[in-house]
Amino acid sequence: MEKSMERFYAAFAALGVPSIVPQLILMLVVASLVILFISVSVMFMIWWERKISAHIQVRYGPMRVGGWHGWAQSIADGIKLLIKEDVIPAGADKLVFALAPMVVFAAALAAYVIIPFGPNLIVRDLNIGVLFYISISSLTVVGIIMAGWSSNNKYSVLGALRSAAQAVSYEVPLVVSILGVIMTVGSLSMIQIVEAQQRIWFVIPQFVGFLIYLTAALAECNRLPFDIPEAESELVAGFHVEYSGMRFAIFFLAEYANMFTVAAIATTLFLGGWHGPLLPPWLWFLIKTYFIIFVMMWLRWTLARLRVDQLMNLGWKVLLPLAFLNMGITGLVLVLLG
Amino acid sequence: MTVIQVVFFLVAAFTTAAAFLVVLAKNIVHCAIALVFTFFGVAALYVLLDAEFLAAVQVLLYVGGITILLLFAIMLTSRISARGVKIMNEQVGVSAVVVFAIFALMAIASLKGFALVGSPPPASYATASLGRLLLTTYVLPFEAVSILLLAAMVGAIILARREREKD
Amino acid sequence: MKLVILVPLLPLIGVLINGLFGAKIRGRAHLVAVSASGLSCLVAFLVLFQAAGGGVLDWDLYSWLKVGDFRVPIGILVDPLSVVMMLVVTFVGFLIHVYSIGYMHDDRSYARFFTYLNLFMFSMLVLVLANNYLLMFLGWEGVGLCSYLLIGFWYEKKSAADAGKKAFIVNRIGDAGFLLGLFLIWSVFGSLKYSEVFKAVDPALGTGIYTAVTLLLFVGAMGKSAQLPLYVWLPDAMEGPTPVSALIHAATMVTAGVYMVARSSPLFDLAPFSLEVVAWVGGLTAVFSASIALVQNDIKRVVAYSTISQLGYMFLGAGAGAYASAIFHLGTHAFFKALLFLGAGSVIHSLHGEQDIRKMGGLWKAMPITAWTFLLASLANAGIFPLAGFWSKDEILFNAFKHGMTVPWLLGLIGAFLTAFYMFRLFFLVFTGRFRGDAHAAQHLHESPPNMAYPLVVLAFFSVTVGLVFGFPPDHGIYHRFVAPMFEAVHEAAGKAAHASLSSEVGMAALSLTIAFLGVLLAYQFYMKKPELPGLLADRMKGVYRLLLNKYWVDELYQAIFVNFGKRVCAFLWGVDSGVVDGAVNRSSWLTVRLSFLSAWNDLKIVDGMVNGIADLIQGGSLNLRRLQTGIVQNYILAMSLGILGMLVLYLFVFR
Amino acid sequence: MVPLSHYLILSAVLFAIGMFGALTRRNAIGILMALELMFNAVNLNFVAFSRYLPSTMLQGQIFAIFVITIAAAEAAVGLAIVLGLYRNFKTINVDEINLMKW
Repeated sequence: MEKSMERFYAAFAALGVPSIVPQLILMLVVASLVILFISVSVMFMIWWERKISAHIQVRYGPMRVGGWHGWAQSIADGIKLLIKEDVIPAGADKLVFALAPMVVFAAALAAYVIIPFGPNLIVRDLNIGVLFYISISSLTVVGIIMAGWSSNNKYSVLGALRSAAQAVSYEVPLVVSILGVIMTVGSLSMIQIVEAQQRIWFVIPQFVGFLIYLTAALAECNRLPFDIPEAESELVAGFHVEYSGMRFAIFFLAEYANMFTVAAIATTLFLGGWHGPLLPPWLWFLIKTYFIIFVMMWLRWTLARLRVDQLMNLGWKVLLPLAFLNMGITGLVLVLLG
Repeated sequence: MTVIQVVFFLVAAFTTAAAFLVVLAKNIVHCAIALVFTFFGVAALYVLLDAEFLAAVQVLLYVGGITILLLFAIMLTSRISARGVKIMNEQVGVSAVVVFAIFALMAIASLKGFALVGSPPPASYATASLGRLLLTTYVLPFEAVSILLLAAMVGAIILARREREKD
Repeated sequence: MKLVILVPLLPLIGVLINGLFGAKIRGRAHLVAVSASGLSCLVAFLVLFQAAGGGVLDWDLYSWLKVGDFRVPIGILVDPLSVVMMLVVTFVGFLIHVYSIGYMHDDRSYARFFTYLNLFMFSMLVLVLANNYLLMFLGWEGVGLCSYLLIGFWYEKKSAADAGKKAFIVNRIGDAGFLLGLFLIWSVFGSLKYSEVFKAVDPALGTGIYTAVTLLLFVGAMGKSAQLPLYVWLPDAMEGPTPVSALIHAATMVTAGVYMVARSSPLFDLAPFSLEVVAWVGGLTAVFSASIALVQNDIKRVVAYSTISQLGYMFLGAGAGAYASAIFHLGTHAFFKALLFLGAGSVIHSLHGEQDIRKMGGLWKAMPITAWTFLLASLANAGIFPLAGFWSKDEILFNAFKHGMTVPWLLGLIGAFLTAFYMFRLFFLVFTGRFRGDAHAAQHLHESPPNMAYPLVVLAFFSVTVGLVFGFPPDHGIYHRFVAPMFEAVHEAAGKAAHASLSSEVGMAALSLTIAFLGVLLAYQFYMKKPELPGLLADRMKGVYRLLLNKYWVDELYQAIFVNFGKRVCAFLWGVDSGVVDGAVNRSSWLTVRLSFLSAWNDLKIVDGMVNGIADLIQGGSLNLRRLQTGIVQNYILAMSLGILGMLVLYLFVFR
Repeated sequence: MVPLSHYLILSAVLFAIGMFGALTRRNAIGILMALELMFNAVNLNFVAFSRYLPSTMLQGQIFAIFVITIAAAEAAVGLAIVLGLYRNFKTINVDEINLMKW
């Protein structure tokens, strides 16, 4: 890996091109790889979700497109969305309306920088790893508010505000639940966190933290039972009610990309990342991540939606104190064990 | 011009432009969105200054916290129809002069005072030592700030909640 | 030896159980609390047997605070001094727990009472067993809190709640001193651990610093141990339940100050002035409060003033450098004063809350156990040979004399006389003669139930024997051989200065014994032989009597000192006003009338003209100036910015 | 490398823009945003100094953390006040809220 990089740079240096050019090329390549991965994986996840929901409800779900169990359904849907007319409502704030999906998608995309698919399969092992994810994920909320407000629609504003309140409330327990792991490892770097789990996955000592993280992560993704921001029966579709066509597709993409990120972070922090016997590391990582995604889908089709007040109560009065307790106990144990 | 310099000027131009938008945009929501970009620009500058931790904190707190709060307050206090209203008060002219004078003086001071400061010492990743400093040398301000936060929290709740009906 | 950790831990467990589930277990709360304190006492005895060999344990359990190079551990120190204190606290505490079962049995906050009591035990043990000043301070504040909670235990009674607050606030003054002392210790010695501080003690630093540290510490001790002038809270603290008065405000908490002084003896030894102050304050307090106790009519208050007086003795001892004797007196006093309080509680219990001794009398027949034990305790308190009080008090007086503190010694002797007198005044008024209460109360007189009576008997046994067994011969008894090596340095220095012969020691003992007997005899004369005598005397010396009855008006003094002073100043000014000024005014008025016609013209034309002119000017000016205050915040910010601009210009171009 | 004075001047620009906003915006929330700009400018200054002047290593970052914290507290209280203003005056234009005069 290192060698080939050096050769790559050397080739450009020989041509007398400033070093920024190969760097830019590399960035572009990596970014397109990530986007490619996101698109493929999201299509797969959407298909999967439809099949899972169908089977939970004792139906079959899409069966026709592509032959075997409708595997090409998502691709067909995607193409349909792409060729649809791009509608911007007359009363909308056009600039912000156009910017919102980009912001949301940018946030989703940026988080992939620190996902460690394997020992060397990481875009950049940042020093501030987890913190980077936490801070960048807060950008999603801004995008959602932008979308909701610029649509000039009551439902979308309400959805956006609910989403913001929810995200802000659940970000706190999310961060505090992660602290247990960070304190144990003593580093924020994703690679080091995974390496610290060689012997034991943190899901065992940090089980409470894991549960809190999973709950808060569901809320961060606006998924059931925390999908109040886009509750169909109350708000039609929440903040993206006015979006259609490609812009809607981007929101959709970002949502599922976020789901993947959240699951990947959970895998990294609690399920030992790429560690596992026999199979190659990246496969283990994907297996664990998709397992968590499966759990999230399973929950979606099993649980009922919470009311707004229940949501806030759960976040502030249950998860947060629990997370603090978890942090305190972890600290105590760490101090006592030296 | 090295790469770093190019990046610096790009980020600086971006940040400044966004900052101008914050102050001058007609629509207050646009201001808030421009503010987000300014915060990002400053975070990028922190990264250039090898303060990654601070950059993350900047994004987390300003973008994830303060901007959301601002947007909330905007949604609660302004009507979407309130467009085309004058956004500046009467003292624009005087203010512009005074502010420009202050800026000029600050620029002169920085150029005069710190033009000779050369390239910085090699950077070292410092999050751990930041934490250690906060809990040793700066533990008193640290505790004081935590009390301040508590007081601010209580104060904000009391200020923002409606007067209870007298029973 | 490490078993010692159980000693404070057991009461803490009791607190947790009773505190968390008190509402559930209600009437069975004593099972938890009494067994916790009993076991704790048992463990304390085990530790004693291990420590008797002279072993010292300095054990850091946990690093409590670690900020920069400021480090404080949670640690335990077991040495003779803390062992003695621990034993006194756990043993007396255990007996009082037992006693409380009967005394509090129909109170509705039964569990809460035992929770507080156990919490107190825990805090007191932390105070005693700590191996550094900060942890001691934690215990110190803990017992203060418990004292507050227990004085105000019946908080629905306003006087009780007020007394609690008074105790808390007066103690704050002392604690502020203590805390400043701790700061000073930290900044001078760089540590708060006893072992490190005392190792760093170096006479070369000059006596000034030691005097400052020790005086500040002593301010803390004055507050906690109710010495002049911070004693005012203790009499009021009698509003609490009687077992509390016995445990906290007689036997243990109030002696924390003495313990702290003894603990800091390496510091005090280097500050002769501070020792002098300690001795003087102790002696003065002893006489002062004993004199108040002469005439009080509330049975618990008499005992409370007696407590203050005895604490004064302890400080007198400590001030004379006889720390071991002071701690010895602390121990013996814990027994007989707890006994006195419990006896008083028994009497009050039997009389359904009556505390006025003028309405008692002749209780001997109705409650013999209480009476006998009370008699023994009174004898011990009065310092009659060979009971406990005699040995320890005598030692203190002897040491004071030996170290040349003549005046405090004389004060102590006077105090001894007064003590004997008021103790037996109390005893005769309560237990002999005929019953002076109403007939209804007379019918209900009864001896207290066994679980109240047994602690009395046990305490009485110890009040009689503890002095003779542990304190004989004076200064060389079992106790001294155990504890005194800790204070070796002092003893050697002092011993060289004034080595006293056995004969002088015996003579001194005889002197104080004679004085005590005189006091008893006088009380007998007054209250048995000629009961009309006290009234006559009170009439004859009305002033003194009222002075004492009203406790020297100290409470009122503290309250009104500024008011009275202000009033006097005002009266003086009024005199000046009416005499001098009015006279002058009247004389001059005639002249004035004549002159005023002249000046009227001047006034109207010239002065008014000027005044109006200025007024017009100001009005006009301010009408314009007020426009500056627009109410618009941004205008103000602009003004501020202009100021910043000005400052920038100044700093950049002018003050270069 | 980028010299220190570049950062300082950039920070001065941001500060001046923020100050201008605080002086001229009518909307109270706009003023708060301008204040945040000024805070950011100050922080940038701190961080730049802590990077370039070795003797102050990290002190600047520590201060920046404190400033960020205080800015958060300020925003919370400030916005609560804005909400209070809106409830009482039905406007948050500060030049219309001028009862505190004469």
